[in-house]
Amino acid sequence: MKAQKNEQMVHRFNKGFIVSHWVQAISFFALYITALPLYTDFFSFLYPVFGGPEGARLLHRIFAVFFMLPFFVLLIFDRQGLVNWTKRILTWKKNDFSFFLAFPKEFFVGNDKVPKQDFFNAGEKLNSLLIIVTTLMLIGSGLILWFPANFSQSVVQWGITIHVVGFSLAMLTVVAHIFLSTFHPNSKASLRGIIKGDVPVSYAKEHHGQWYDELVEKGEIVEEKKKSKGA
Amino acid sequence: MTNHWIDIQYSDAMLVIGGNPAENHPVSMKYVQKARDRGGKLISVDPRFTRTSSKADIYAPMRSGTDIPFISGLIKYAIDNELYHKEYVVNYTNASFIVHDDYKFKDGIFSGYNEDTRNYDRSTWTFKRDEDGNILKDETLKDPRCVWNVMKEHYERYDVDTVCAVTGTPKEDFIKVADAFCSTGTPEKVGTIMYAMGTTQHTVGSQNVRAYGMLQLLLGNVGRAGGGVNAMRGEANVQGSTDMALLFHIMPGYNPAPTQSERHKSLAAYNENETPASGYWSNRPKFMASFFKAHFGDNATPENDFLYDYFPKSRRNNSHIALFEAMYDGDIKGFITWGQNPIVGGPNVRKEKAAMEKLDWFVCMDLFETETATFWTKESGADPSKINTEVFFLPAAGPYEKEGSVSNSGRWMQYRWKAIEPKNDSRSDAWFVHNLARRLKALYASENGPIAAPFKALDWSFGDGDYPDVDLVCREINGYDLTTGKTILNFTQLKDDGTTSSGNWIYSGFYPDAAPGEEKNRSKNRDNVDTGMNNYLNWSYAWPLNRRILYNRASADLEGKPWNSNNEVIWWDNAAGSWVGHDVPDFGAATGPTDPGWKNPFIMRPDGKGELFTNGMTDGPFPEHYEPYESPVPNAFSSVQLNPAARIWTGDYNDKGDAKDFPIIGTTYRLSEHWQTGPMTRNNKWLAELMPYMFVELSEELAAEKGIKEKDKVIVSSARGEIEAYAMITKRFRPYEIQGQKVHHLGMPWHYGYQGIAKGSIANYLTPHIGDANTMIPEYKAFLCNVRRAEG
Amino acid sequence: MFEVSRRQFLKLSGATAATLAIVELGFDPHKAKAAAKELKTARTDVTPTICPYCSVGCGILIHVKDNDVVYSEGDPDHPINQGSLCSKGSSVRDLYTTDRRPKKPMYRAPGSDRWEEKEWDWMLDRIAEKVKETRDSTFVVNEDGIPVNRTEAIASMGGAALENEECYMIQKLMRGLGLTFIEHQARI
Amino acid sequence: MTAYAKFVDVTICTGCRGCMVACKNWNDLPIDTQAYNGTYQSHDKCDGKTWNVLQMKEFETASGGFEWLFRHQACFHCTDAACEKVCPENAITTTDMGNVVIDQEKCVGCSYCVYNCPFEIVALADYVNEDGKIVQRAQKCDMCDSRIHEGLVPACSQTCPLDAIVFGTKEEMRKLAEERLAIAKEKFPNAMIYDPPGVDGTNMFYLLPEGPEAFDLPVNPKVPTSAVIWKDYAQPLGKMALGGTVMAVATAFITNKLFNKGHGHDEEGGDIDESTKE
Repeated sequence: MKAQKNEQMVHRFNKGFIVSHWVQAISFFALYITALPLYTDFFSFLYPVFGGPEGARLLHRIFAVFFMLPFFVLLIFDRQGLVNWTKRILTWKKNDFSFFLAFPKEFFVGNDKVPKQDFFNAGEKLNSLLIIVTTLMLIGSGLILWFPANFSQSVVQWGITIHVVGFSLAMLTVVAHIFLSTFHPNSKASLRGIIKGDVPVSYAKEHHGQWYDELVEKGEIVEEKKKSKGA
Repeated sequence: MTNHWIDIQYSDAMLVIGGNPAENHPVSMKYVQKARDRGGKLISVDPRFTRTSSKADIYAPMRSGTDIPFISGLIKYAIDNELYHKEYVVNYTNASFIVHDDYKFKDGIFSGYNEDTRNYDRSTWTFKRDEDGNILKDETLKDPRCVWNVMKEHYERYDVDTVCAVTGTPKEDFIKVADAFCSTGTPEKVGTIMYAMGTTQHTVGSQNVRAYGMLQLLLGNVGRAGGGVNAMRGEANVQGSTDMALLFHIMPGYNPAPTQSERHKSLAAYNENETPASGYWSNRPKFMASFFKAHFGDNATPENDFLYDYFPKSRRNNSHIALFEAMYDGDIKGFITWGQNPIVGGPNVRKEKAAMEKLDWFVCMDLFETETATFWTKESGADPSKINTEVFFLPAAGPYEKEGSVSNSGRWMQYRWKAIEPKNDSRSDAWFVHNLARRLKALYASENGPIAAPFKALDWSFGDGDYPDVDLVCREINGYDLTTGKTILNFTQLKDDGTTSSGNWIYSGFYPDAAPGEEKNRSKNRDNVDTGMNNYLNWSYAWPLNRRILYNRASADLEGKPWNSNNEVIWWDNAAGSWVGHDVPDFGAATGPTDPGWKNPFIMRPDGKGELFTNGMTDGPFPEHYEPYESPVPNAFSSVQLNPAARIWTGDYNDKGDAKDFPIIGTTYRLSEHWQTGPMTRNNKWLAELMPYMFVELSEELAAEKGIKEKDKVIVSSARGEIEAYAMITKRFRPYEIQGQKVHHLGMPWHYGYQGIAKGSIANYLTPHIGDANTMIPEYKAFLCNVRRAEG
Repeated sequence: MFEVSRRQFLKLSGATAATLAIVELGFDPHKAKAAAKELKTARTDVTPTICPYCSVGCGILIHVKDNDVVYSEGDPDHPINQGSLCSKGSSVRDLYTTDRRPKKPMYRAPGSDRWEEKEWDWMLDRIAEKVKETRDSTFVVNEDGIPVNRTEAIASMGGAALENEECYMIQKLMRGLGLTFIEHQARI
Repeated sequence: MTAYAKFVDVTICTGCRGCMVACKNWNDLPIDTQAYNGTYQSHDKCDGKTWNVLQMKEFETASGGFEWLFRHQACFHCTDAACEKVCPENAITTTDMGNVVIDQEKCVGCSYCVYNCPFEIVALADYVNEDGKIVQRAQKCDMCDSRIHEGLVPACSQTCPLDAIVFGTKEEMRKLAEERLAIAKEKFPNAMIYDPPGVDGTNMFYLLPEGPEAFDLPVNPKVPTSAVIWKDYAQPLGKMALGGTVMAVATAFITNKLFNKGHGHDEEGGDIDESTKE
């Protein structure tokens, strides 16, 4: 996404956060693809692509390592982003809850009456929470399945189930997340934020009103003159 | 075996003592279980709790080496409680015979003992006779000198308490065994005794067997379906190889091997001294003449005494232990083994190995490189450079890479066909012996003189092919009617005039009446239709004369009717005037109620009776308890500790251990998964996988005393040596209480050696060179030892 | 010479079972594939033998295909074992298939620490020579006026694993040579 | 379909282990010698190399008696087979005779069956695949599938000297088991038939001389709850939910195109960077 010429930009994400996001995103899909033939034998034709089941399992484990990296990347390179993110997604206010009432309409046809949102809107908060939970499920159960000898049989059995449940939930979240962040007309501008690290102030004002207000209050940006189309 | 494997199913009580069929004859348990399904009881008497014990209805522990007290206790129990089969005892045994006036027994010694030679003069172990030579009898069994009462007196000392104090058997277990087994002393019921090397490998081994025989006679269990005294033999053809006389003391068919003695100095002397006046052995001269006709062929004639003189005469004990003692002494220069591995299987291996190191040459024929084949290698602990023996290893063909017959424990002679050519460059033992004979014949062909003569006279007519013609060997064993050239019908046709031949008279009949080229080998019979009482008379051939149950006349009562209709074997058919039934009668088929021999079922005995009292043993007319050579306790029954007729070997390596240094009783045994000295099992990947390691089994109590923990390596030592093995701590071993004293025991398999896939210490480094007084079978089953944790 | 059969289901006859199986297979393509896996013993030469281990005398069938033993099993026709076998009996196939059997006759010279492979002819000649040499130098024709015709310098041991015919031949040759030290496993 | 079963009478087994050798012999299984464990038992449990293992248990009875018990352990061929349920490749199937077989050519070695077998029987082991490569594939007793489909009994059953392992229709075997139970009760008062209902019965079932605990057998084995949740709920629901989400997203995409002309930041946000599309 390119910013409009002369548009005022506001910093949203650090490099560490961005890298983490994409490492996780890419490895998630790599893991997905390498596990797909095992998840359902409709995709068994994929095995030869990975060099047989053994190849698929090896790749799955390699990608699993990348999948586990983001947390450490954040911890080392963007502790502030990590704290900011965690704090904000755990903070739920009235507007966050009313977001969901407005969301269905917003989702399908757009809705003007979405309440003012935080740095992360409630959908993103939910998305983040779901991703964290499912990631933990996948990593935890994945490690059990990787080293089953160290666990009792029933732990391994539940490991498989949790892996499957975690994956299913993660997949739903990811599909919605991708759609909303890339295809949905009302939010895809946010994509720039997770690529370049900044977003237009107008976007912030329109979609993350509370954050915008915070920024203005702190004097980090000059208040936008131009009236937004949406809000 | 008097009976056969399938017949066990008719038993009401199966006393397994000195044997472990579940482990060593597993398929026999099929018939034990069939008997149990019919209500029969399995009784396991064994020093340790075995896989057989696990299936037993009654298990009674018994200290190794105390079979005689145990069985004698049963004999006394049966007599005291009148559980014996009276009609059978009175009529079919020698219970009523009056014993010689000079027969005596006092404090462990029978009359006629010579302390210096450790031998008995058996002339008083006989019966009182009238002027005509007839044995005096009292069929009321009242005469105090009749066998019955002499026997009763002999066993008076074997009361339950004394017996249990000696055997270590809990009294209640002993009573359970006694009640269960002695319940077969009725016409309605029948019991069998199944034994093996746990019985025979003692200094009183033969008397152990005899005790079983006596008990079975008392209970009327011999000759009947589901009865008998049944030796479970350890090798596929140890029955046949014994029948074929691969033993120094016999000729094929159990004629005594001639010795350097006045008794045997000529054929006439031999026949005179070895032929009883009555009983089947009265035919001995016919068997001898026919044997020599087979051995020397046309060279043997009545005029030259069938070349009896050319037949080797032994001057000494040539048995296994004696053989190795002679080898150690340098008497033996050349040695040939045919699938035997004494460096694992012989007693006192350290000595036997030292003996082999003195050989000039050694030929070893085997399927695998055995410990014996490699006795000279570093792995064996030897220094090859110091051993000057020339060693020839001949790779032998496997059992289904050749053809021929084997005789199982039930005397069934069964044919093995050849399935495939011998592996690699191996050859059958028959091929080797045939070609060695031909080489030697060629070497001697041009020689004359007294040394060459006996060998040149040997007939060797097994075909001109590279491989011997097995069919010709079969015909020779069966024998020929030399007047017709056909094989002889059976041994009843043999003559002493040189017109018949038979290589082994007891087998005569398996290849009957066949003209040259006509095949009638009955060991190839494969008709598996039950001909009645599961005797399968048309399956294979059982010697003698295809009889499946020996002494089967005794299965019928005094009127010739079966004792019990569930248990019929043969019976007298008055109309036909002959014995008929489910088996070939082991009796004169036409011997009827009016014949004098009508009540004499034991046709091989001169008087036709089962011998409760005998002079056939070297060490006493009755079994008497003596402690094993090495024992931690004194003999409770007399002041004589060791069998007084047992031969004691002294000299190098023959140290005797005492209870101070070696307080624990050691014993050796076999496992289901291995076989004998192991070449054919420890080299077998599947069996090696099942039992990969040598171990020593011991009780939790002994382990605790010695600080031995599960899976520790331990060292077991005896006066002869020591070995290392894994400890196996188990509840299946428990200490004994013997005469108020706690006695520990341990046990180990003797299968292992340093060759093969599954390797381990050789147990026989521990065992002594001492044997049974009659058979010289070594006392493997009870010796003294100690055990400690191996360091590190 | 001999006929052998296979052990069928306990009560159901084999033919019925096979038919049943084939009929039902028709409905299940996966099963059809599995059944297409040919029975290992479908095209073997079968020879009956008797177990070489203990003395129960169980019948065994040896299955040979392409000059190799592909299976061994209890002989169902045999009245004693009726198709069954213990662990040892079940293992006889490996007596052939093992790679542990020596390849050639082997000779160890006095003082040597190794085997040398030799041909049978060489071995036979050498052994015959040793036997004759030892026999001739130790043979006793008469002792104490009794013809004894023996040598005590050669001993023969073993034979319980061999066939009756072999045992007979061995005792014949050994006694023919004058041996008295003739022993085997029955003694120990 | 007629269910066939292998009935194992543990009360009469003598522990000769003919079954173990016959199995390796028939199936050409590899050797797997284990370290010394202080007992006669050769292997701790069944695995992909050793399809049946004779368990040997020394056991002191409540009445102070002592027993040495032998249990032929092999695949139970559960009627409700957890391994079959969890196999993602449909490599595990129950045949028309009731035995559960694994097609190693379809198997991918994922181990799901290994972890979900209520009896810990299935295991991975070397397998030479179509390319001649050695790979790890799930293996276990297949009840000698090729034999029973030719009317022969399984190799272990044929070789059992005691007829402690008998093969026939499940119905016949149940009847035989009841008969044997009546006899066994005399020596073993706690004897019982072990044909666990939690897996809908098994086509290899036991007459046990003592309760299942004495043999370390699960008292009430079931298809693992986790497997039920996974296979019967999580996976179908997951697929449905995924389908629903995709449908919703697709719908939203269309509806937004049609009706959401006035919203969004297309203008401001510019084009989507193609490279970030996943």
